[in-house]
Amino acid sequence: MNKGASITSGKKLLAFVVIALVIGLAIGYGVGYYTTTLSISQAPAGAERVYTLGVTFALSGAVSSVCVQWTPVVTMAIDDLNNLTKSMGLNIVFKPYILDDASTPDGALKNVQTLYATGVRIVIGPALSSQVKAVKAFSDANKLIIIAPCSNSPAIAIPDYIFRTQPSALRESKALATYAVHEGIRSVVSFHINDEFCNVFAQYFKKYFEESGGSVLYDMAYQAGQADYGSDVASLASWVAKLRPNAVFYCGYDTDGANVLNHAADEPVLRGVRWLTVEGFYGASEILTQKIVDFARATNIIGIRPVPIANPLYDEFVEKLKKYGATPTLCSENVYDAVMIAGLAVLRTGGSSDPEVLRRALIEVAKTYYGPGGWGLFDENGDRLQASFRLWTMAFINGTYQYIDIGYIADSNIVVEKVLG
Amino acid sequence: MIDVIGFLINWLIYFAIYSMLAITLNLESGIGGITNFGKVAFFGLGAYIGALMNTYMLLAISGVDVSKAPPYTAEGVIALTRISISNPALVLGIFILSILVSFTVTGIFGYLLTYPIIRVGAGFVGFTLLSIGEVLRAIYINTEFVGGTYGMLGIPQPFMWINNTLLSNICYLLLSISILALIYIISHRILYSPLGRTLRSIRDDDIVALCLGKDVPKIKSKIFFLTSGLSGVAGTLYASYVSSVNPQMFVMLVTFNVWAMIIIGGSESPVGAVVGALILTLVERLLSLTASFYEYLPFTSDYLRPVIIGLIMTIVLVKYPRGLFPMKPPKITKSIVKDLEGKIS
Amino acid sequence: MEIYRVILCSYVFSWIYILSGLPLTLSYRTTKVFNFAHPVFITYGAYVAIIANEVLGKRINLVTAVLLAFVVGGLVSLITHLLVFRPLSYQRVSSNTYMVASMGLWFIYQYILYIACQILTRKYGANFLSYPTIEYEDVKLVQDALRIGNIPQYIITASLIGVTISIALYILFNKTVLGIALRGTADNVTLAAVSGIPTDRLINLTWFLVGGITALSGVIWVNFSGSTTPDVGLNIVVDNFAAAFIGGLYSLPITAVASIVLALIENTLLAVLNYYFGVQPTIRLAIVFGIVFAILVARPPAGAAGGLPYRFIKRVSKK
Amino acid sequence: MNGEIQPILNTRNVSKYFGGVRALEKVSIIIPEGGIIGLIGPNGSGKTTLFNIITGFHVPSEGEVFYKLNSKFIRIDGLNPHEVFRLGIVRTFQIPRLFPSLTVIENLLVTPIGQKGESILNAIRWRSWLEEEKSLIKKALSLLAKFNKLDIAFKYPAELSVADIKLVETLRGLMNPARLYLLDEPLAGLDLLTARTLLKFIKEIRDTYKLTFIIIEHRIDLLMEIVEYVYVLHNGRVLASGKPEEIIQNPDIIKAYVGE
Repeated sequence: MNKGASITSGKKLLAFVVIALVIGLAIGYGVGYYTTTLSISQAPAGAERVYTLGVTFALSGAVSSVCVQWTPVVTMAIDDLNNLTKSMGLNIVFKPYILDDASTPDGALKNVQTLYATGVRIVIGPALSSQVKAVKAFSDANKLIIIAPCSNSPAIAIPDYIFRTQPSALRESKALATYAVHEGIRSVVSFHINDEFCNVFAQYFKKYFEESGGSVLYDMAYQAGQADYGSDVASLASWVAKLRPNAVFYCGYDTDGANVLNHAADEPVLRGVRWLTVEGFYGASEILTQKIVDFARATNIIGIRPVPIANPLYDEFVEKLKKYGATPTLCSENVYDAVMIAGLAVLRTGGSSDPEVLRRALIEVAKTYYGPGGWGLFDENGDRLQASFRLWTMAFINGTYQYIDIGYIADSNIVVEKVLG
Repeated sequence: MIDVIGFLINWLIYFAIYSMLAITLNLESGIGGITNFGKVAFFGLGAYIGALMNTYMLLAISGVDVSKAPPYTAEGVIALTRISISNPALVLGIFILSILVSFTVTGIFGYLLTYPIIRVGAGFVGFTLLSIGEVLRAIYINTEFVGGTYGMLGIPQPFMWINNTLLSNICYLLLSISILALIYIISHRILYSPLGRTLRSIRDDDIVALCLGKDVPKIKSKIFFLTSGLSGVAGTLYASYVSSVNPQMFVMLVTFNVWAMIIIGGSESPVGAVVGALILTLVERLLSLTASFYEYLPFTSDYLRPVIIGLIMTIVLVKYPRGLFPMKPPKITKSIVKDLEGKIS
Repeated sequence: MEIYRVILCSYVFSWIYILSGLPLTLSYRTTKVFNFAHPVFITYGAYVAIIANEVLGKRINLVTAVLLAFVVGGLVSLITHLLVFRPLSYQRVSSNTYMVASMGLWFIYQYILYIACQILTRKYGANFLSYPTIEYEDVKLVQDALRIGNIPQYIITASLIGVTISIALYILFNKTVLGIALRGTADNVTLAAVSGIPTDRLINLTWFLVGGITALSGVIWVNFSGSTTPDVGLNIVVDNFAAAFIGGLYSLPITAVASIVLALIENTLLAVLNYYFGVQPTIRLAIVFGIVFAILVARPPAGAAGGLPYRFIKRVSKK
Repeated sequence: MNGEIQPILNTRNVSKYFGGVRALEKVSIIIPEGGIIGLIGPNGSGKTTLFNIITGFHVPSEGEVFYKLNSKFIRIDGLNPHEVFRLGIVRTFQIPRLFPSLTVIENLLVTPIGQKGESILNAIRWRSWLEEEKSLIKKALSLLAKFNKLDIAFKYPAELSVADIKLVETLRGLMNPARLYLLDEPLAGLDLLTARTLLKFIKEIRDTYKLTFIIIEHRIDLLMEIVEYVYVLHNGRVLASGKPEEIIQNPDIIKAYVGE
């Protein structure tokens, strides 16, 4: 061990670190300056003005498999916005600033702070309700507009600068409960991932289902972020065998959903009951396997999702998205709507960065906006008012396994258009 | 409209909170020899205690029916926002109280954990404490009172009543920095005192230290009380800053981040801990700030952020295995020796 | 109670935990490195199988997957050792430094995988961040030939790989000169070096084996689970660490037994608790870690380190 | 044993079993105050176990250990190691165990028990312990000066010679009012010259500070040069005891060492 040497090298290091930090800060300052001038200030006449929309998605970590499919949607929406401005002869160019928050609340907060520092005034994302809660205080304090595409927690239904293009879980749960009763289902066992999105669904489904005379015989949650859920499915099968419910209410995402359904397909008991679900794993490609689709047909699994029926915009959205190499998944139409509403609001204000002006513009734009996810109108809490839903299932049609819509629910009118064997 | 100031304030608050964790981790692990892989347990416990007191207590004292408007519902949050703006004295009072309570409770929690720490032996302390962190998280998830998976929200930032975001943030920053300074001074003084010497001897070889009359468990429990309590304070500060707590915030990754800070900065020295926290928190932010430079890459450019951080961690360690600022022997001993020179025959 | 599936899950998990847990203990024993980059070996093993499956047009043989995963996992591990752990070991750093360096490596490997997944997703269209189960063609052929098509394929895959590797490891360590040299190196590098064993090369070999064998658990995984994500290694490795610690970071047999016990606890015990006592399975992690905590405190492991000779309660000898 | 000499420590029928393995069986030894006592025996004969019992590492399965303190005998078996040390019993290890990240002077300074600066509250207030620290440093320096080793004060253990390490390890105990030293193979790995120097030094400090030494040693020839009395352990029992010259000629001992 050479003490003396390490001490002198320590001094050199100190110098090194200090210099590195100074350079780093200078870069940071420069970048801040550069990007803010680009996004906010008036550029010389004739030149393009770039308006940056911040995006923070969980591109790695627990829910990354869903969120990576949102980035093509963002690209597409930005392209659509830029085509629009071009056709209108405006010289505003929209640009996304995409950051990864690793599915953590902390990451989302840091990203939102960074985005705000670079001059971004509207942020799309974050994905999870827990992340939205973590950025709420920052958004409130700095009047930064957040448009969360997939958060459904009623705890954030507060009038503030947070808007959500995912309709409230309350109405959706109510619609599903109505559908269940309509189908003659009187008792269910509830099985869901223990995270906010699904807990909210399970809670409100139970509430409305029991109000309509049904009963939730057992409510079972499984922990998110496990390697495998086989034993949890086995427990579910035991409960179903014991309690003999009419149906299983299930809520999960793509990754855990594929796991759960794969295991469930092996359980004769679980093949013998109906399954009800929400949009959690809608569109997930890994679920479209022969095994799971067979299971889906055997149990006639029916899901609900917040897209109004007879919406040609949605079909157009799906078609266009194919060119971007993606298929619609959980909340992707909400992501599109979020970007579009944000962009249109910016255009309406003429590229303003005043939060109050933007907020008012956002509310106004949403009133007349109709996109793939339906009417954009926000309620007083900034949550999308949307009360019509599609019913979907999985089937083998025209030689491919696919998700298909079989009916819709609008204002408690239930219409089932297709009946699959 | 350049928001360098806002950027700096937010980064510095993070930096302050993480520095507190790094300094205390350095004190207990780098110097005290308690390989704490469960740092997040104490951080999280402090955050939850802070969250509970600053919401439930505030609501109850203000006459809101807590059972109808708990802090994980919109009603609770709206009530909390109203109170935190209208009643600064109460908010500040409860905040200070919550810091004290969180210090005490987290400290006692750490103190009690000394028993398993001594029992399992140095090599296994890390994993034992890591287990504790995960068990605590599972408890948060499964307890409705603390919000379960919903977490709690609406925890008032104690200076929210100042009708100016910048000013209230600066106040909070000053508060955090002064607590950080206090922790730094405590840590520095302990490190270069006879207690620090004893702690280093225990870390080097606890059996010999025991043979030399040091009541190792007692000393460890004392120091662990202090460091745990101070991590709890950092947790409370974090909860009030983010204004929400959620079980997902207190995952193992937090612990490992703090570990990376002290090892890169230079284990044993409080300067190293602060420098480590500075580098890692700043680099991360600067990288996210520059993510838009690399848009032309065929993948999301922000994926490079963790890769670069990982590279920095590995390269720094391969180059400087003792960290950037390793500890130097106490100057005070040398100066006393110099004073005595010539007087010793 | 549907005990059958629970037992099946426990069985497969036992093999997965053993295949990923034993190398962890081995690597700690050999080099005293708490390798936090260990999960990437599992993940890379799984992703090698996935990528090969996609490239080969969704027709992959178990043999191909095993060979590819073993080589890739082994190489990643070896390169890691040569570039990072070996330079560190020359400088005699503390185990904490290894740990932080391996965390840095974890970040690098994990996000390189994310980048690769994104590029591959664009090329092949499948969502690589959540990939469905892979069926192995050759196992299916064997199943058809032996008329055991009703046994889930993953049982066969897990048994085949698990039993083969266990036997191979047993023979290697107990019956061959190489294995005895490996063990000697693991237990005392200095002594082994003095005895004329080429320790450097043997440590390289150990790392290659560690990465390769761990990657095989990923090959079982993609056949078993309904979906594979880049987090798979991270989710599994927690139990590996638990098992390794129960084994005192030293004993391979105890690590193996602990792996099996953990698999049983996580699957069977939780199902029983849920069904008979109404305990929600959300406490899974608390149970696992609580048990590990209890074991560590009740029976402090001998081996790598022991507790302090200190008695909280005064004890004197019998008269 | 000479009747006039007062014992400082004695063990009475001490036995120790590990699981079913018998490490010590009914060992009774008497250590006279001020003596240098040798403890010899082949490997696995229980010498280190006996040290471990005396210093509180292990609780004996049977029997008692008595230690004279203020002319009264107290029982010390079952005490924790640090409590034993505080009674004045210092132990060294087979492989010298200085604290590697502490300088020599720090290694000495760490030893005194009950330092003011060891409590958290005092540690933060530097003034409260500065005076005490000064006097401790003075003491440490004068100890080093006595053996002409002032130059190593700020060296780290890794930079020291083996003899210096052993010296520092022994001096460490002198920072406290130590009375009884248990040395575990102090001569292992030393060349003849250094070994003799160390033995001379042991004798010297014994005379200066009125200490008692128990020494485990395999190099019997050297050991016999300074010890005044020897216990021979074999298979956990006291095989023989006596003056060095008697022991050397005892055929049983030669058999125990060489025979089996």
